[in-house]
Amino acid sequence: MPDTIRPSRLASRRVRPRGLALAAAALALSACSGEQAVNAPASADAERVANLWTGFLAFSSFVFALVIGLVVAAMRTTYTEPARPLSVQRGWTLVLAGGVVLPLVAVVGLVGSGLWIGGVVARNEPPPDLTVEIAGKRWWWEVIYRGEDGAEIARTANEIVLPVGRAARVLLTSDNVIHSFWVPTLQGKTDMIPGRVNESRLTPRETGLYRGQCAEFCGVQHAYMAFVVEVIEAEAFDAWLADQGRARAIPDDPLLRRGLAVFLEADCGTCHAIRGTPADGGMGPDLTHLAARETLAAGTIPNTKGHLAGWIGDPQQVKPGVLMPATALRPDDQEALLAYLGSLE
Amino acid sequence: MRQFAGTDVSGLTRFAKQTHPLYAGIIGLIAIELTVVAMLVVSYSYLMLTAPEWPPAGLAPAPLLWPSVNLGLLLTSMVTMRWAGNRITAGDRRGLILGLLASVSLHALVLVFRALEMAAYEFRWDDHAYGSLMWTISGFHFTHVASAIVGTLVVAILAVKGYFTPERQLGVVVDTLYWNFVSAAWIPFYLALYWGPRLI
Amino acid sequence: MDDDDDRTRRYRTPTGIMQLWAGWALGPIAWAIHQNAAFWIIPALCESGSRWPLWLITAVTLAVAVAGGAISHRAFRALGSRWPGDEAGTVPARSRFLAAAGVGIAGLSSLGIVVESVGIAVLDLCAGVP
Amino acid sequence: MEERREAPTRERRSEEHQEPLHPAIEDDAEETRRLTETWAAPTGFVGWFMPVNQRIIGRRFIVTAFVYFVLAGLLGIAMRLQLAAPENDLLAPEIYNQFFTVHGTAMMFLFAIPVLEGFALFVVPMMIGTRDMAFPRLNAFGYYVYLIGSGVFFLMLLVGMAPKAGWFNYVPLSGKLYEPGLGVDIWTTMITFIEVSALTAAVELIVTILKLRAPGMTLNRMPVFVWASLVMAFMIVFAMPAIIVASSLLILDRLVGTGFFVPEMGGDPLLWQHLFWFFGHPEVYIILVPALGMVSTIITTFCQRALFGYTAIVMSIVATGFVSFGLWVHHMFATGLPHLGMSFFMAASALIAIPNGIQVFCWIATMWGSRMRLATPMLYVLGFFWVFVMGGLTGVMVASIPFDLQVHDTYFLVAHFHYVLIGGSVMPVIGALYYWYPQMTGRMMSETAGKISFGLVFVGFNVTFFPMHQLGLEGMPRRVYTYLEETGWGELNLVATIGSVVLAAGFATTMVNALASLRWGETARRNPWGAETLEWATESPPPPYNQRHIPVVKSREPVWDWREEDERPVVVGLRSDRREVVVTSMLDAEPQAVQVLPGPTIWPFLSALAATVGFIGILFHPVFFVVSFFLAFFSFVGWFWPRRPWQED
Repeated sequence: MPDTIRPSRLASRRVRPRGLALAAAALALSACSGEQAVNAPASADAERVANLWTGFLAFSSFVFALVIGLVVAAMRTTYTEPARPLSVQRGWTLVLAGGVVLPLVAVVGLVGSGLWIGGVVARNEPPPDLTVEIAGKRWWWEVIYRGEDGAEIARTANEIVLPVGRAARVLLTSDNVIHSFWVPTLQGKTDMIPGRVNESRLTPRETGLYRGQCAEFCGVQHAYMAFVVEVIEAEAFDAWLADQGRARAIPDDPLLRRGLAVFLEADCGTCHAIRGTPADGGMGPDLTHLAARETLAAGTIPNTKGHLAGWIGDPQQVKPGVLMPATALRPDDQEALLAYLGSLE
Repeated sequence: MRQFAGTDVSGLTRFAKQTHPLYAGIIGLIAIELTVVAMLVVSYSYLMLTAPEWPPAGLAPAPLLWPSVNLGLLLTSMVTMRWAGNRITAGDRRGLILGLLASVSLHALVLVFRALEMAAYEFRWDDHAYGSLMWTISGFHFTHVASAIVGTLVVAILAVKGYFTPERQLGVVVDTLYWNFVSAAWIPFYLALYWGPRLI
Repeated sequence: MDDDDDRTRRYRTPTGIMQLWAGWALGPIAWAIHQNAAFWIIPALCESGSRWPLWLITAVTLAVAVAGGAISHRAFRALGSRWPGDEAGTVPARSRFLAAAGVGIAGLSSLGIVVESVGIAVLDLCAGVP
Repeated sequence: MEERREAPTRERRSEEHQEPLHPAIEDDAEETRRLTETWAAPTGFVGWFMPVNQRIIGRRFIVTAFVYFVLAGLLGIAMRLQLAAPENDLLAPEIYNQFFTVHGTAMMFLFAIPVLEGFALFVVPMMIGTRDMAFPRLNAFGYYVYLIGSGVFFLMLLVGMAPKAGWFNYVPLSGKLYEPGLGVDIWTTMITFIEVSALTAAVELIVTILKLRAPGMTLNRMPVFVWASLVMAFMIVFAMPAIIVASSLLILDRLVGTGFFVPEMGGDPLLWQHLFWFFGHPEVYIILVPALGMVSTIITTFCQRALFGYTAIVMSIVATGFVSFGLWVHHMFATGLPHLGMSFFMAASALIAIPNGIQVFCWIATMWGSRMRLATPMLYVLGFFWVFVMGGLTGVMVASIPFDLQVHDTYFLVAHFHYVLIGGSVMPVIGALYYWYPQMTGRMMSETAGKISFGLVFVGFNVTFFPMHQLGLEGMPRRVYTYLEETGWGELNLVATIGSVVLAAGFATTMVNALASLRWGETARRNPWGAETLEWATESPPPPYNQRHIPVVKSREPVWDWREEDERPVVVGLRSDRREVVVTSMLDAEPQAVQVLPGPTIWPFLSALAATVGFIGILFHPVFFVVSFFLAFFSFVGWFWPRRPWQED
């Protein structure tokens, strides 16, 4: 199964009470078609486009074969027979049929299907059950869940958890360069442009893990600016969202306490926030529920203790050009920090 | 292969005016510059129409007086240029020189007024997009007026040296063509920059 | 009809020549106006909720494009409706050529306006308006 | 029936204009010598900066452009090697981003436009039977500006300071904040240089084509390649100013802190995209249209037939030119514009299929049942059919808004536009190189090497770019320097990389062939391909004045006329002691006047230097704007100062 994100990671991670095991199993079954592929749709919108592609492919194959066949037929006298030009009448029939009627059929089909499907997709229906604001950062994704009144419910990064079968309104912004939000299995792309708020709609109809990636060149680490959309059952989602809104208490366990102290002493809190602690930086991802995430560094490496240690120690090694500075720690400090970060479920 | 005379051109003029390729070439140059003018006006209108407030809060639309005076001067200079052309066609070298210098003076006056006006702007180009546009478009036109002046001065020097004759006046003809473009280019800018914010 | 006769002589005059270019110029200009005007006014129309200005633009520009084609076509008819070759006569041949190409260009432009306006009928006026 | 005139078999025409036996003209050797002297280009080191003859300038454009083709191609190979395996670290991201920025910029601005301009400058004046461009000095100026602009731009790569925001330079990524070095500054100024060069060439081509055609070459007798060059030139005139304005606004944003594209200051990043693509889409057709003209030329010659549907083909070319200005928003479908508004551009983009369909089927009708000569130029044209049709079909697909939102900025798009640009433009250009090489050098290129080259290019191209369609559908975005192994994109990328090496070998074969044939190529006979247009109505290579006499034309295929009639009418009455050409009327090419062209001079080169001082200088200090203004002014005065003595006229 070549097209999945890190299958080893899925197998090794702890099962959380959110139907994720089911998702992983479903993923394993569908993995051969790939989870970042246009023609493995997991939403009605994406399926419409996948069908559009099938139609395009069939029609284009026909036209291509026709034109190449005609060129070959035109050449048949080159080797064997005497020159035998088309009569003027037949020539014009050919030009009109192939050069006007055939393209016209294509135009009608293309514009018709484009208006129909494009119209359905752009109408943004059904009305949304939930609003997620996603901000493109360099080079990661900030994800903010908002209530009906627009107030923030929870803030996370690089992982978008959605309830299956419900429509999520996605508000796309950027305060730096232009990014483009794209989950091929769920929806076409929409740009995130400084100074405006663009809107997209995700209505997944199957649980599972879907990979998305930035589709607009956004600088040195455009390549590793990915994210995961995790679609789970609606009840599990509500629980998850409530959990995500929760802040952190200062831990009692001495090791964890020390970890937090290391975190603050190393100035991690200048860029990262852990709600409930003095760390309230906004430059980097919010880490309040770091340990519950699949991946680190915007979908680049699996969220394991070893990878996390490597990432903190030398981010440039993992993701050259990343804005996070390297942090050298004594082994015991590092152990404490990793333990603390590992506790941020 | 046998060759025979299909057409004899020895009698054709070597002093073509409107039919000369250079005349068409200057029209081509004007077409390019007109597209630039159009793009600047489009950029201005685009930002004006998408902005919540134009000009930005606290600013009044730029005063109309000097730009309007300049418009009058620029349009008048087109008339004096035309008069200069007519004079040389009539063989009046002195008239040509006079007409050229009159036109140059009018444009020079425009430069002075523009400079005073821009100095009085109460915003800089790096304050906001409105300021950027005002300065850039004004500077663009300013440079063009300056180029038209120096170019026409060279034509005037040639006229003093007696280069131009009723027959040999292509230089005057194409210089007038470009002159007219530079002068008339102020019209779209004037309308966009000074009337746009008032009408929107 | 390879030489100048009464029917082709007018296509040496400025008026006649302008008629030959009518399809070349009016068709694309009308199309450009349709596309741009309709594109840029949509946000304003979304606010007012009315789409008749779009239909007005379509009707006017389509009329201009078709008129351009019709003028070219009339010239083509006046020149004998023959498909242009590169026969010897200078003015008739180039006039037929310009007129025929003008009909084609104006035809494509008109088709462009028509195909574009299908969306006006079926799409949501406000979809995607920021 | 009139349509018979376009019947594929060429009939001998009844020419009522055929004068009864004019006295033959015998060429006076002394007169020919004087003509050679008048039109000769200066030699020596300083002389290199002085010639203004159209064939010399055209050849320089072509040679320089191919140098950049090779260099930018090598960057492409480097990128393919980096992508051959997942998580590869051959190229660091900073380097990779510079490479793809320079690859795209160089292929578009430094190769494609100049090479097509170069062919147009080289071929068009000869094709229309005149002796030079209308403004020879401007022509030379255009070349120096191009040479300096492209050279400085490419040097930036060697010192590791090349821009890395992509050839499209979207703001804010290309703003000072995110791209602080000199890279983007140099990009904007040097792009303006190359645009100026393109614009000068365009104005010259327009004026030359409209005013200097051989007597009798009415608009409907112009060779299709001349029509294509004319349309290209008009498109340049109306498209390039948009990018000049855009890049000027960008450089102001970067240098003096204006706010055209800064949302906090009331600007808008989308303004850049509108301006850029208003230029950028016509740009693609600027590259495509003259190549389609080359295809028409090659098909006519190698099938030995008049083109079927000349009027329809010209109409299609012109319509393509117009429509290309109404497509720019289809590059911006994902930016959140009103959906209804975007649907207009979907419709317009789909309609481009009609004029292109007409052309393709006119060519098929021309080729139908002919005894085609399968020499290398024709092979490249046959390859063009395969590649261009496929690129056109995917092009129509991406016109569809919902489909485009999925494949936009993915490898599907990379595949699509390489199919269109390499298939639609580069393959005809290589064919044209083989075709016109005898007129450039007096020798033929090796046919054997040509056929090998075609085989490698055709196979290599399809192996490289066909898999990219699938990669795009599997979700691989563009402009990524690497990808994770789990994405599963590794195998197809490896295939593409292998293909790119084959493709490069194919192009290299042609380049080596062109160089080797300079020395060892077979000497060209007069009109070696048996073509019908006027550039072949003289020796190979032509003398400095192109044709001993400017011919008088009576049909679309004058050379074939003369072959049948064994005599030809020519223009007499041009002086041989100065550079005189006939000016004819726009529509009917009736002689109107005689233009006296200026001779060789160094002033255009000095003007180009003055412009360079200004444009590079303002990156460091604004005073250079004024300095350069006056330097350029003085060089222009030197350039245009009338020849002495004036009485000579």
